[in-house]
Amino acid sequence: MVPLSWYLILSAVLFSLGVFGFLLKRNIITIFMSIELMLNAVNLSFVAFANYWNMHPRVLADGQAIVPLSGHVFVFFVMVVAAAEAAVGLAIIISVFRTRETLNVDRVNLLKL
Amino acid sequence: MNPIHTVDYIRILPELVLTAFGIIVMMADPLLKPGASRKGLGLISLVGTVAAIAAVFCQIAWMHRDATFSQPGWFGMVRVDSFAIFFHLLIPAIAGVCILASLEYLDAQNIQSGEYYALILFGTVGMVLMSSAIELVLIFIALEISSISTYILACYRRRTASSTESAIKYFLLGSFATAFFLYGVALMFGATGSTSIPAIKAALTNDHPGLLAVAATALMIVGLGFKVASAPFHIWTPDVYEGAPAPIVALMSTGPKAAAFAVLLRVLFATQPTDWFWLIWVSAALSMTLGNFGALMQNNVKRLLAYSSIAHAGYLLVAFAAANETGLSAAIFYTAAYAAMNVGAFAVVSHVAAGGERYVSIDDYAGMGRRSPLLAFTLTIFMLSLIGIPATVGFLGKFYVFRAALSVSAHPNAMVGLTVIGLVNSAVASYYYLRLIVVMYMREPVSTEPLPPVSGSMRLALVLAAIATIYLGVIPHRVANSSEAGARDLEPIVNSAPTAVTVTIPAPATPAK
Amino acid sequence: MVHQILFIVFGLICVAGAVNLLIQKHPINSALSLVVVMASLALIYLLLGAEFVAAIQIIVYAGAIMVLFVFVIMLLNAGSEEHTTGSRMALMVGVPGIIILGGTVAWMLVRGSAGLGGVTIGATDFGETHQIARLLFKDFLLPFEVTSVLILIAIMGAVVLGKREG
Amino acid sequence: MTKNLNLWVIPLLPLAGAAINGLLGRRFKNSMVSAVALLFTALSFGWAAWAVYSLWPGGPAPYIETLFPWITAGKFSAPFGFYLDQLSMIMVLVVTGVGFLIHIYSVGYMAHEGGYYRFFAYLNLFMFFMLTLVLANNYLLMFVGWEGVGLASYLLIGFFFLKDSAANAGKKAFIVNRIGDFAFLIGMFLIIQHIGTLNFGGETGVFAQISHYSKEAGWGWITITALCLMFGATGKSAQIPLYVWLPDAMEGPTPVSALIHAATMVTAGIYMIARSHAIFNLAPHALEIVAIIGCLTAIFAATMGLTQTDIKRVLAYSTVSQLGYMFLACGAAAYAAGIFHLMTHAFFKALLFLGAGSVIHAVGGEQDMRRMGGLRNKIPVTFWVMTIATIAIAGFPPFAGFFSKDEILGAVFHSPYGGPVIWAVGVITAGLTSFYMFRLWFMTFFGEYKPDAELGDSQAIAPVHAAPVHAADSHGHDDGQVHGGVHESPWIMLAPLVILAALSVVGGWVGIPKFMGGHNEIEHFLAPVMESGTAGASEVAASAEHDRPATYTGESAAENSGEEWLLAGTSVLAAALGLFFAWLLYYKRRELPNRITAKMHGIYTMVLHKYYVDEGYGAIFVKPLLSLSTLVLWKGVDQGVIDGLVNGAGTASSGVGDELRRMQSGNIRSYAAWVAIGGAAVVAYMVWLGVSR
Amino acid sequence: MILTLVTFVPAVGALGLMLMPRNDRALRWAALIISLLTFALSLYLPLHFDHSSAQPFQFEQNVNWIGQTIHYHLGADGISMWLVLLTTLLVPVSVLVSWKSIHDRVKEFFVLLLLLEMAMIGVFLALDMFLFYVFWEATLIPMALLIGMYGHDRRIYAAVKFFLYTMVASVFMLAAIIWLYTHNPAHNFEYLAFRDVIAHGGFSSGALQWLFLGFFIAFAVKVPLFPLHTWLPDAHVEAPTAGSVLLAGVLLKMGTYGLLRFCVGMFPDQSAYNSTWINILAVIGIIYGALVALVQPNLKKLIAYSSVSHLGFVVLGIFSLTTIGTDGAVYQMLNHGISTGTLFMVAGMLYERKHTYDFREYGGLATPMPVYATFFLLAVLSSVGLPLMNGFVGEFLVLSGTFQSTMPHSMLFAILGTSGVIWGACYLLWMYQKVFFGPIHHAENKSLRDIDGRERLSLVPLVVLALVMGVASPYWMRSIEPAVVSTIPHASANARILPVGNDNMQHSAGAQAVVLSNATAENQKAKDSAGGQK
Repeated sequence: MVPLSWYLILSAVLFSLGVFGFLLKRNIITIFMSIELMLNAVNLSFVAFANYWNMHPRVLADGQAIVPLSGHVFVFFVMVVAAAEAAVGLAIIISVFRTRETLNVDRVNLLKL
Repeated sequence: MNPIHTVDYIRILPELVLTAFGIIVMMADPLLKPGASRKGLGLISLVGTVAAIAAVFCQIAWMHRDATFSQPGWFGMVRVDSFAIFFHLLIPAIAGVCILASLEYLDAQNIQSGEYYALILFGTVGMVLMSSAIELVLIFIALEISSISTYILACYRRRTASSTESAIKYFLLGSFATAFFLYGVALMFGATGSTSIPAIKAALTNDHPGLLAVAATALMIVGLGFKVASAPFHIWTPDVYEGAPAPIVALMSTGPKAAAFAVLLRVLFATQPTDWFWLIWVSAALSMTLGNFGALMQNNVKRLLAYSSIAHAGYLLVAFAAANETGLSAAIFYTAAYAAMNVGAFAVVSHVAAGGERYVSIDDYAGMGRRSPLLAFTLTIFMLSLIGIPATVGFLGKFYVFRAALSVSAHPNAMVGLTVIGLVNSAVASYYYLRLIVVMYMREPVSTEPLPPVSGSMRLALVLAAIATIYLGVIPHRVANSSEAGARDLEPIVNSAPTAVTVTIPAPATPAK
Repeated sequence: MVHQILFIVFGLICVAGAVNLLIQKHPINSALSLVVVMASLALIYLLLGAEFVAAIQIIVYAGAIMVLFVFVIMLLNAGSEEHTTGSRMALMVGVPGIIILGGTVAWMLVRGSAGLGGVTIGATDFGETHQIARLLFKDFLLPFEVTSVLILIAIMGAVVLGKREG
Repeated sequence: MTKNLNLWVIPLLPLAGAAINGLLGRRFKNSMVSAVALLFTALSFGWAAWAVYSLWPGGPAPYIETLFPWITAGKFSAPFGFYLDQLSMIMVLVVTGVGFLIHIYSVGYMAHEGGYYRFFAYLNLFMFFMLTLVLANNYLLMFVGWEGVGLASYLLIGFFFLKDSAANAGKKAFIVNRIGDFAFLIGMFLIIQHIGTLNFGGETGVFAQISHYSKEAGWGWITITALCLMFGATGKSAQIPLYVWLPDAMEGPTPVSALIHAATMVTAGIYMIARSHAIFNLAPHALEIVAIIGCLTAIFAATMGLTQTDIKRVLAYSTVSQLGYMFLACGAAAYAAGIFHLMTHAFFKALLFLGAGSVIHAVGGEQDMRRMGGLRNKIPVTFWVMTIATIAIAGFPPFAGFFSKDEILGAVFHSPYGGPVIWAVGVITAGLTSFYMFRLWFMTFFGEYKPDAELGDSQAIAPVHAAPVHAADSHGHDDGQVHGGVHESPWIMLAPLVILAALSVVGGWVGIPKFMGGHNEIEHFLAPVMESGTAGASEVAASAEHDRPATYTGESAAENSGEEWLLAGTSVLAAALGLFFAWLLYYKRRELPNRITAKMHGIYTMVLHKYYVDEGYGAIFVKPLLSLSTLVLWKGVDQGVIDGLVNGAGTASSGVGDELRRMQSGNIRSYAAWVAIGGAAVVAYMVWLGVSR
Repeated sequence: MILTLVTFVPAVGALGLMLMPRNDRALRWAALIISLLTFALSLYLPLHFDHSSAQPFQFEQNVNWIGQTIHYHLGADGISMWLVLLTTLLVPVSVLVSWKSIHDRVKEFFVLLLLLEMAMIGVFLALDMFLFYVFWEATLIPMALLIGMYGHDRRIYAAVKFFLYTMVASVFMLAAIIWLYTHNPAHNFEYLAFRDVIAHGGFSSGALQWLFLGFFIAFAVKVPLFPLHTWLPDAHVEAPTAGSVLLAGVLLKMGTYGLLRFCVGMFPDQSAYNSTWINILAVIGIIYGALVALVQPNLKKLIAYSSVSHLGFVVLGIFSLTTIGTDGAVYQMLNHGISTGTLFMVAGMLYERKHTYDFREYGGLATPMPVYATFFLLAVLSSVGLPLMNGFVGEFLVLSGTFQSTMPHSMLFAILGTSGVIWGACYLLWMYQKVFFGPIHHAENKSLRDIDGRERLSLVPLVVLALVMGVASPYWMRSIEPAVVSTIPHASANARILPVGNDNMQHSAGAQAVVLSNATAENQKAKDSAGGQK
């Protein structure tokens, strides 16, 4: 059995690495990947928390019991969204490539000031 | 047995209507031969928005009929209270005006695709849903719907580099922020074990909120702050607004913003205002200052308006900081106020910009008073309203905001300070808005080429926006009242509202059942 | 015990993959290392007893999304990224930002004052598909339906943006 | 009380004349204009005479008439009210009478000027204001006339406005007067504050109430008030330090100089002091100062008169000096004497000016006496009237000037505020007066006529602003008609001269003092006025160290007539001396003056340049003020500091804006960096907050 | 109701003009007729003003506007009534003045003019602070546009400067107003309610001080009070004639009106507390403005600075906090409106002929244009404050009021202020001489045409009024004084004057009775009490 905080810290680390990726990578696609990485990190904490709440069920003030599984459901929806974003995002990336002939994010800076 | 009742469908009626029309438009598009103008589809989608508004009225009627209507529906997913209703009315209206403004714009840019309108409608669905959703899952999805559709729309002039660039910037940074928001949601789920706002509210108000909750709130503020373009998360705004098609800017600077503010309200007031008071305070001050000063030297009208939208987000946050019922109603009213004037302004911009958005610098507005009195006059109205000259909605909006700010019991000095900052800012801001008026009326035109004639649809859009600006500025009772009602309805969720900023743990939430 | 070893192994693989994603110059390598991350995450999900999530993690993410990425990378045959110094900000401001951010969160979690304590969690019998299905198609019906709009938008968007001029 | 005299008609008639001429005059023929002007002046003279007659004798003077309120605010109220007592009787008769004569004279004199109607409109306007001044029943209304005459003189001095010198002189006159009025206003404020009203007469009037106060030993508010009023008077009556405007005022047409700057307006100050004697009597210090200023001005101006060669300027300085006499009289609390001299002076000085005008007219606009000479048989009438006037002003009995001047000197000698020293100065002045007057007389009428004499130092003579030598240039005579040599003026001009000459002879006889066997009617006539307000004062005075009543009256000196004879004799002697020297230098041995001037060149030039007073004022006040305003205030403070700050703020903020825009590097990664740091800040703050709880 | 009519007839007219075709002649006539109609309507006020009523305000109209809190509340007392009349008089005059001088974008011009009139009238009549602020800000735009669209070379700079100056300042007033509202138990913006709140609200003096300053700064800029005046010369020099006339004639009065009605009226104690430095500023303004005016090479700039000087008198009078001084101040507002308005009009006529304000271009004009010279002279005299002209009454009352005031150093201020009569004479006569006297240097000036019938028509009413107001001030005072007394409750206590019976009381009791409607009563009382002491 593993302490919850391990999972959380792992997710935090992954998240930070994702942010790093966003900041440091030059290739738009890679940047997009690091966003996906961040989402995955989030998913990890969702699942971990879901598991935790499953072990420590509690009742809210208004008498409702909490639903630990909604964490899993959330992950599901995150994946759906991620898929959609991927489709659109890549499409956008393609049209950027068409107009710019480059995928280097540092070269995509017409709009400034 | 069917656990879903009719009333549940009424609760999402506008969304249904919009989706239906969206699908109709989408289906109809291939039937038209390529290269033909899509005005017809535009009109259909316009009808769609009108129908949506009608649906909202039907909801209102229902609400008056039975009190349970404004209880959570769909197993605690949505809550159609007067707060939601307000945005239900506002957002389709915005969409309608934007569509009106787009009709001639698309032809000018010769973009022939019906999906444009479909996307606007679907995006509207997302925004409308955001305002009524009370479950973070649904909020997240609705948010993504509105965001993704706007990403695509921003990219719509995809032959031009600027448009695609703005799209990619918007998309990458948007998803970046979304990730933050999600992380916040995750931590919040960890802290409370639930993703339903009332539940979270209940959990947080009962037992002492732990660190996780606070951190979660922080991260959600980051995500939503990005969506409403409040400092320091505003930085994407000017670039994106500059590149995106003008009518879409009109939409995305008002619609998603309004929706995001709605979410922010719901989320923030699920937590302890004391936690984030100073956060919002600083953010408000920063937004106003950065926005206004950034705009001072702008020569590109779209960028200028972008900065101004940052500043206005700041004014709105002042009302948030007030964090009491007057504050809420002020904020709600301000979203409408800002929408009215800003949509109008961008409508004018999108007409003047003409094919390929060539004319977007201030100098292109020189002598507008002679070249096209109507445009000049309406734009003047919008500018005055943005300055906050009395008898325009802009003034009333600011007035309500600062009234709320000065009426809070706690942090009186901080709020007075914020008010002064805001007022001084609005004085500074008057300079660059005035610049536009000055150029239009006091300079001689540089380009003798006459402006394209203002089409009927554009006229309608302008007149509607102008009328809204003036009407709300002179006789705002109805809107003000409904915004107050909205604030009051938010109260059960925000039960700590009246005694807003007090460190004492407020009374337990009245169960929203 | 086994749990911990497995967690540590897969956790390390995750981190390694993520780091590799950063240090790889060619996007295709980054993509593959991301696949690695996802796969090992799926395994960690299993450790947490979330079979369904683990499954769709493999299917949707590693299967669908990453394929899409790779496909686009091939389509645009993006070469290895050249090193440009476009933004000093990213280093001067961003990196400290990340350190503060990650640091704070991590410190907070370690300090365990999240009200959750150092509880240990692991595989349970919950998170099976039918429970999720009940939840998904009853309580979360509306979001589920709404995602259809989302997908629709995504498809339309891809079509609109992807199709050639004309 | 008695029947209503409708005093308001007296000033209003000239106003009507002014209005008619001013509005319609341009369409009138000159004859019509003069008819209107003369008619209304005559009418007002008639009405005044009737009013005086109907109060005469021993009528219930003072007669008060209140029309309607003019200014009312809070507890203060000032009505349009008129006041007729013996004092104002004299004044009103002098003003209307002399004024009428001068109107007649002007008809001839101005006949060929442009703006004929304008001239008469202004002249009537002046009459209106002057009459308001003398008839007013409160200081405020008096101030109306006071400022009004200033305006009229401004307009009339600047009548030939195409000349810069004329315009400047007019402006100078008005502004200098304003400086006096400034003090006058302060005085009024003081009166309002302490007494609450500005009305003269009536049981609640100033004089009635002031009589409740007792004489001030020190520098109380009454003294201050008196000094303020006095300073106002120095402006109007051209006393030190504000006399500078009067000589320049000679830029105006000669009749104007006669009417305004000799006979009437300039005496307003004297009138005002006499009118306020109740206040002055309570302020010994003020009286002393008045006396000192008076005698200083008298001698000072007289010396300046010695060297002037412009005929009108000589008269101007003599006017200043004579006004000094009147001031002196007031200072000696011998108001009656002052008024007496005022009257006689009005006669002979008006005569002198008109005569000078006639001379100038005769020699075709020339004003420099060195270009005249030998005119006595060319223009005999003018010569004779001038002679009479000269004798009168020089103060030879039995001409008018003698009696009034003698009255003053006697009073000064006895007065606690005068004394032998000041008396002596007065006598010397008398000598000087007679000298420079006869100098004028000789230079003008004797010797041979030399119309184009070489004026060596005309430049040097030329005063700062107005250049009298060029004064004639645009003076309409030359343009008007071609002069066939020197010629006597038409009778319409001579008639007034003759009348005034007669008055200058007999005018003094109303004031023959006791010791000469007369009984000083004028003093008796004015006694009720002068005694009126001073009841309290005199008894205090009686109890004070000296037993003389505050107000000097001939009676007090009646007993020791020997002393009186002595005093009178001395002044006559002084006059005689003056005559002798004038005869010596300007008739007998004409080369002497140049030698003398060569000898004492320094003093001469200084006197010639009027002690450089104008230059001094210019250097001390005017220039520094202008440069201060331009450089420091306008360019410095206004444009430099204030606008600098304002615009600076503008540029600064726009600079800030520019810097802020640098954040928009346009690079996605740096944007993300901003978001990250912002997020980090937010999270850190919140966690810190959570921990600190 | 009548007030609403007076206020909004111009606005309706403006709408009408907007819809009219671009026929300049018709537009001019329409504007003239509308403004005259407004004037006729406004004449109703003095004719039906009830001098005996104890009500502070008359012709009131008070209805809810926005909810219960914000009312549409109009009302007139002696002060605002006359200021409104001044406005309604000056507008038709300025329409006449711009008859020929405006030939481009005529429609916009007159629309703006009428809108401006609406706003100005509203400012004087509003009794609800919110409404007041609305009108207050509403004056900005038309004026700025008038300057910027129809002005001269540096018009844009001037317009923007004018706008920003006022905008920045009035923002503080808004803050103060809102703050007061939030602390007003009645939860409305009623002026009188605010007065009560401040009187009995038990606010800390610190808070009151800030509020006072908030209002003060807004009004001080508008007045303009030294050192906030630098927008004025620019605005005046660049503005078209009509603009200058209204700017000097009415807009500046909005500032002094605000000082009187709101600063002094609502914060009596703070006003007394701050009177010293405010009076110092006022005196500086008087002298400074005059001195700077003295050296201006530009006709309009000179007049502009003279306004600074004249308005200094008004402020001095108001902050003497005495009845007399404030009466004088109010009267001086009207005077300045008329005399300076006239000056700007004549200046504009000159500009129409020669298109410059530079003195060097003029001189000796009295010969070619005598009638014009006469009008100009009258305007100058009325602004010099020559007795029997309106200017004198105002200045005299202001100064004597200040002289008697119990405010610290007031006597000194009065004396310094009185020196203004000298300066006034200096720069105005200097100006007159520069334009009209001396030889004609420029040949073309010989043939300048004298003013025509229209121009005379526009000048005559003002000049006549200047004379009448100089002679018959009580007619105005009888309605002004009660208003002043009710605005400054303990004004009479601030005066150091010894009360005595003026003998004209006995002589023309009839006239007096009419004159002092309710002031007489208190005078009488004061007198009796004083008599008792004697």
